[in-house]
Amino acid sequence: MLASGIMDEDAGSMLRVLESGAGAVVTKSIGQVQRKGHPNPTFVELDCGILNAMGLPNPGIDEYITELKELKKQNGIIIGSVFGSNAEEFTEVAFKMNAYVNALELNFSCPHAEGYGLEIGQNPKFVSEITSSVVNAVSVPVYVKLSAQVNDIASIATAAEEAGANAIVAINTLKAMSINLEVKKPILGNKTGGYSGKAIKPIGVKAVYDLYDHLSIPIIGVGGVETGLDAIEYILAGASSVQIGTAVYTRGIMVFDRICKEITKWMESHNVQSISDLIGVAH
Amino acid sequence: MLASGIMDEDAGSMLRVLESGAGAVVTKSIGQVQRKGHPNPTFVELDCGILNAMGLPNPGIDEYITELKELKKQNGIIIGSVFGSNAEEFTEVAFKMNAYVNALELNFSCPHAEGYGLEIGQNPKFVSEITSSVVNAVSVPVYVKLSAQVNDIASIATAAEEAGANAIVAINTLKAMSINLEVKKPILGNKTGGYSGKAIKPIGVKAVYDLYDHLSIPIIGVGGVETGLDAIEYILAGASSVQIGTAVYTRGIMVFDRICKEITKWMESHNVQSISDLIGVAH
Amino acid sequence: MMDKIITSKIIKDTIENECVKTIMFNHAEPIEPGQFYMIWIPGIDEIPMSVSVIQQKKKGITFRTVGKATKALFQKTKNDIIGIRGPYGNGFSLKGEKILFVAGGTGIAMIAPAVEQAIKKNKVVDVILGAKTKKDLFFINRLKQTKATMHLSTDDGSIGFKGFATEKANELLLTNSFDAVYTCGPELMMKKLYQICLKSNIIFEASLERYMKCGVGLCGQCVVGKGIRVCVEGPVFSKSMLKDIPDFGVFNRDASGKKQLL
Amino acid sequence: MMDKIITSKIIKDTIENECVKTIMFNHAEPIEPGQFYMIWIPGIDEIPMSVSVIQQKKKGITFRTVGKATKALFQKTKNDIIGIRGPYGNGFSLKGEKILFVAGGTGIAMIAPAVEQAIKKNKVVDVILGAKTKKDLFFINRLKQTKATMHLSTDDGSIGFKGFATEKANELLLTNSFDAVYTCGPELMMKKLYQICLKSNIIFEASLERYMKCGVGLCGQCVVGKGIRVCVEGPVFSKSMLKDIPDFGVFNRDASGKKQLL
Ligand SMILES: Cc1cc2nc3c(=O)[nH]c(=O)nc-3n(C[C@H](O)[C@H](O)[C@H](O)COP(=O)(O)OP(=O)(O)OC[C@H]3O[C@@H](n4cnc5c(N)ncnc54)[C@H](O)[C@@H]3O)c2cc1C
Ligand SMILES: Cc1cc2nc3c(=O)[nH]c(=O)nc-3n(C[C@H](O)[C@H](O)[C@H](O)COP(=O)(O)OP(=O)(O)OC[C@H]3O[C@@H](n4cnc5c(N)ncnc54)[C@H](O)[C@@H]3O)c2cc1C
Ligand SMILES: Cc1cc2nc3c(=O)[nH]c(=O)nc-3n(C[C@H](O)[C@H](O)[C@H](O)COP(=O)(O)O)c2cc1C
Ligand SMILES: Cc1cc2nc3c(=O)[nH]c(=O)nc-3n(C[C@H](O)[C@H](O)[C@H](O)COP(=O)(O)O)c2cc1C
Ligand code: FES
Ligand code: FES
Repeated sequence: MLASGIMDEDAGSMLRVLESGAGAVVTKSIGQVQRKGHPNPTFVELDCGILNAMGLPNPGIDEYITELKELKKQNGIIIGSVFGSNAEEFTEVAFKMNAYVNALELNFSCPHAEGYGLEIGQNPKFVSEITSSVVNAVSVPVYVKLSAQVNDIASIATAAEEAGANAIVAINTLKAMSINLEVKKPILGNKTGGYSGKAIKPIGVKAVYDLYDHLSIPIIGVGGVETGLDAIEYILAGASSVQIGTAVYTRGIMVFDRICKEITKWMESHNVQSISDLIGVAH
Repeated sequence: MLASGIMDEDAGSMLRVLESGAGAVVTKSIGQVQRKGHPNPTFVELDCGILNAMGLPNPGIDEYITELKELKKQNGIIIGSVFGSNAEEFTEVAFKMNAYVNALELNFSCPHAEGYGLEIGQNPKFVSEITSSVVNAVSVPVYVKLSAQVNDIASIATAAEEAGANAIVAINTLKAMSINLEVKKPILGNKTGGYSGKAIKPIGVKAVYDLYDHLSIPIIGVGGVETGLDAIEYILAGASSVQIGTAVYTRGIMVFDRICKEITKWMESHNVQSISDLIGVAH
Repeated sequence: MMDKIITSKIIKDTIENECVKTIMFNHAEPIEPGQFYMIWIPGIDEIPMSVSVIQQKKKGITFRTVGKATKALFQKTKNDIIGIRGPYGNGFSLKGEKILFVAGGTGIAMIAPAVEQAIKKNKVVDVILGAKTKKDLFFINRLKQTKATMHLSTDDGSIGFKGFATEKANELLLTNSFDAVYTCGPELMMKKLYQICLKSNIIFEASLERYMKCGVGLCGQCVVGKGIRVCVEGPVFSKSMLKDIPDFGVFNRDASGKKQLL
Repeated sequence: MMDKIITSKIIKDTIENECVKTIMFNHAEPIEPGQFYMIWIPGIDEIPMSVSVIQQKKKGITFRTVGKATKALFQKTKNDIIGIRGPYGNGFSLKGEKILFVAGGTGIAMIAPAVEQAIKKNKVVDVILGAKTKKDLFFINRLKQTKATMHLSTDDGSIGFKGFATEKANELLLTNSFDAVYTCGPELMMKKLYQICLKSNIIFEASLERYMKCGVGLCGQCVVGKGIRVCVEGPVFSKSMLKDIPDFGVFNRDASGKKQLL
């Protein structure tokens, strides 16, 4: 499954990703109105991952609908990612998306946009309020995407589950920074950004493992999945499926197909009939 | 400066580290009574760092005093790390250490010991209460060591500062897990552990950068410092000094001397007279 | 992964005309004409810039001041620090023996090293440098030093052919038998050329510009057509690729992802 | 960093005596006699184990059941999975031409491949295998196949020399001129041998055991003397190193770091 924010600004990109073997795509996080996002640099390569501070750029839901309409003509599972600063904003965007998507993902975890994402997603009360407002307004399943940089991810997820969320997506990028020594300044235009890729996998696996102990709804694992083996690790921890972001960069756009093949190969050599036989087995 | 938990179980080790070029050593975190720690495996090598779940093993403060007494005979800056589950425990251990150390470090951030460390360190109220209790009981400076896996590290640090802390140490390891695919179980004896090394540097730098904006007391940077350049990045972010843990593994015990030389070389080639000219320059 | 920003001192800066400057820096990594760097102007922005000068250990970029980033870059002089990552994207194939290059405006910057490389490969080369007016042109002397046949073209006729570069190109295409046309310039100009070249079997490649953020094919900012990333699969596209890019000459997207008509 | 746990199926398990077992697994990494692995018994523990069988692609460990981990390991048979990381630490130097090995108890496990290697290097080798009683001994047949001169020693005299291995060693040292003594066994036995060897210029190396956690020199659990890490600078220590280890034969530390007298 393609993670939010990667190659999902327009219908064409998402189609290409679906054709590259992704089972589903999550759209870029979309808000009520157009947002330019943060100034460049918005992308920094690090030793064990990448740093981004896109800043939730998006053309606004009304404009984005035209992309979704075009997508809708094709077959493919589309999950619409939504951000906002309060229940009203979330609900409006979610409601507008509802007709064009197979599920919605509420972004409670972007670490580098003031007033959005993580700033809301640290508070179980907000998460609960917004989730139930959206759940009441839409007909498709609602996923809630959480960060691992909170006091207690399990209690926030529980709040979301109780508010009617149909799945939890974990994790988003982690708050991080890279300073250039020659210039003696942070590189990112926004100074601080979100850390993803290989480096964050152990943190994501731990988050999923914890969530599995506390939830009865499915968990979608994200964070540093680069190979089929990484995906299986998440599944053993308790994920029902995984999303892939940074690996589109490290392994190319064919990563979806490659990971699927790697999973199949592993399952064959380990006599596993069905992925579902692996979910949560590490507990 | 040697980070807590690395080569600091006994006087001999700490002496060796001091002779290897460390400006100061932090002891292993010490509690009221003896603790065996978690079962092995307590150490797992990962792609971009390591995972540990030592579980705060220590012989108890009364026994550990004999090590500190032996250390005291030599010259060297010793910082005594303390853990506990409440103000009373912290204060008792801190008080007993006071005579033998140059400063105390309160561990509010160990992510893998139930009832200790991070479980307390997420709550500004506890941090404040414990810090002022210790500050009132001892004569040496008191440092507070925080985690980056909290809602808002700056507000916790501010609570510590207001309670009389003389410096903030950031960050500790991050909650993480590694699952073995053949065995289909978490590798660590304690299942979950703390993630350190190269991978966590961008997260530590970001934490220090944030703290520098909010505090007037010095910040000591920890997390993924492997080279002199890493140390300088932390210093530009706002650290007055850095601690080194995992790099003792990746670069050997001479890492302290090597990093000092790397810093000096960089300063020479960049015409920097004094490290203090670099502190916080990235802001 | 070789995409870390390398900070480098500017080793030389040359003013080409009122608004165009060339900046040279040390960069040993090989690069093809048509490929580009992401250039970090610390504290300001990071923008894509084609390579305009290719030497063994040194590389150069040439740019026109259009907004905040390029203005700030224009102020930079020797010993100032910029950040460089790349090279990114693909270059011109330089197939064919008799080649026509058509450069419009700032497109001259990236056509210049392509011309030099074609000459080095013993191709027969014609170059059209087009601009609004004489003082917008640059690299004329540099290209005169090559064996390429030069054609200048200005909208106002202040030097060379009076009219659009596409008209000049059409004229040359009618009177010569070129194997290939390589172009960089305003997209509508390139679209016109493309339409001319569609009629024959001639090789045609155009270098597209789109707003770029990551430069490495991850963020999806620069995509055209069905998920074609200008930063990875481009910026140079052949005739057959352009057929699958309905956006070509029609619209691009701003930083928010919103379509803007050209 | 080559310290990741490699999980491997047990390819062969051999019961050496009532409490001693050898387990073989695929592991291509070269290892010297004296070096050790950290062996993960999933769900139970991870413990240090010296290499006892060294082949090109396969390696083996031989252990006595003493507690939870070794008991669980004893239960494991062919096709069960264990985790392996290492090799760690150093090996015996095997300097000298006429060598005496003294193995006490489980120390036989790691002395065996050292004997084989010394023989391969054409050394003249004497080996003392010591134990409380006959049925505690193992690897006798394996070592008989080498050209080493074997001396068995049991406290109760149930086979070979009756008495401590140190007494047998002293006897041999008085009547022969060895260049070197290499030993592994109970620390007090090794301490005694060390004291005997201190009196002459003979090469002496002993393999120490300390509680281990990381195995890579990070956690400080296994240190002796002034920060000497048995897992990195050891487990084999020479006479001159042992001089700087006041702990030798006196105390070790439990998992909490607390000193325990031997
Ligand atoms: C592959 C590629 C190669 C290029 N090579 C050259 C070159 O060799 N010489 C040259 O002068 N120019 C080149 N450009 C264009 C150059 O990147 C823009 O002129 C520059 O980014 C303008 O920035 P600004 O802040 O000065 O202007 P702004 O006022 O910010 O914008 C002016 C125009 O530049 C575009 N622009 C701004 N930021 C970006 C960005 N990050 N990515 C793409 N477009 C952007 C805007 O969309 C707008 O149309 C190239 C562009 C691309 C995509
Ligand atoms: C470098 C080295 C090489 C060794 N090689 C061998 C060998 O080849 N064959 C063999 O039979 N034994 C060997 N041992 C000893 C072996 O590691 C212990 O017997 C084993 O760990 C006991 O574990 P247990 O759970 O069965 O016993 P427990 O009941 O847990 O403990 C029994 C004894 O084993 C020690 N022990 C337990 N865990 C560890 C640990 N993690 N590290 C070190 N000691 C521990 C305890 O201190 C105690 O003294 C070696 C030890 C070291 C340090
Ligand atoms: C360039 C980029 C943009 C992203 N944009 C979004 C976004 O808009 N919404 C969101 O929920 N997550 C966003 N993310 C986070 C990813 O969806 C994902 O949670 C994170 O990158 C971890 O997965 P990975 O390690 O596979 O990349 C973005 C990540 C990257 C790298
Ligand atoms: C093996 C090990 C043991 C540790 N024990 C402690 C401890 O007892 N108390 C503490 O405050 N931090 C402890 N830490 C955390 C380190 O002090 C440090 O904060 C962390 O490892 C990040 O720094 P690094 O990346 O340089 O290792 C331990 C870390 C490791 C790797
Ligand atoms: S600029 Fe990000 S995909 Fe091209
Ligand atoms: S076992 Fe950790 S230092 Fe030796």
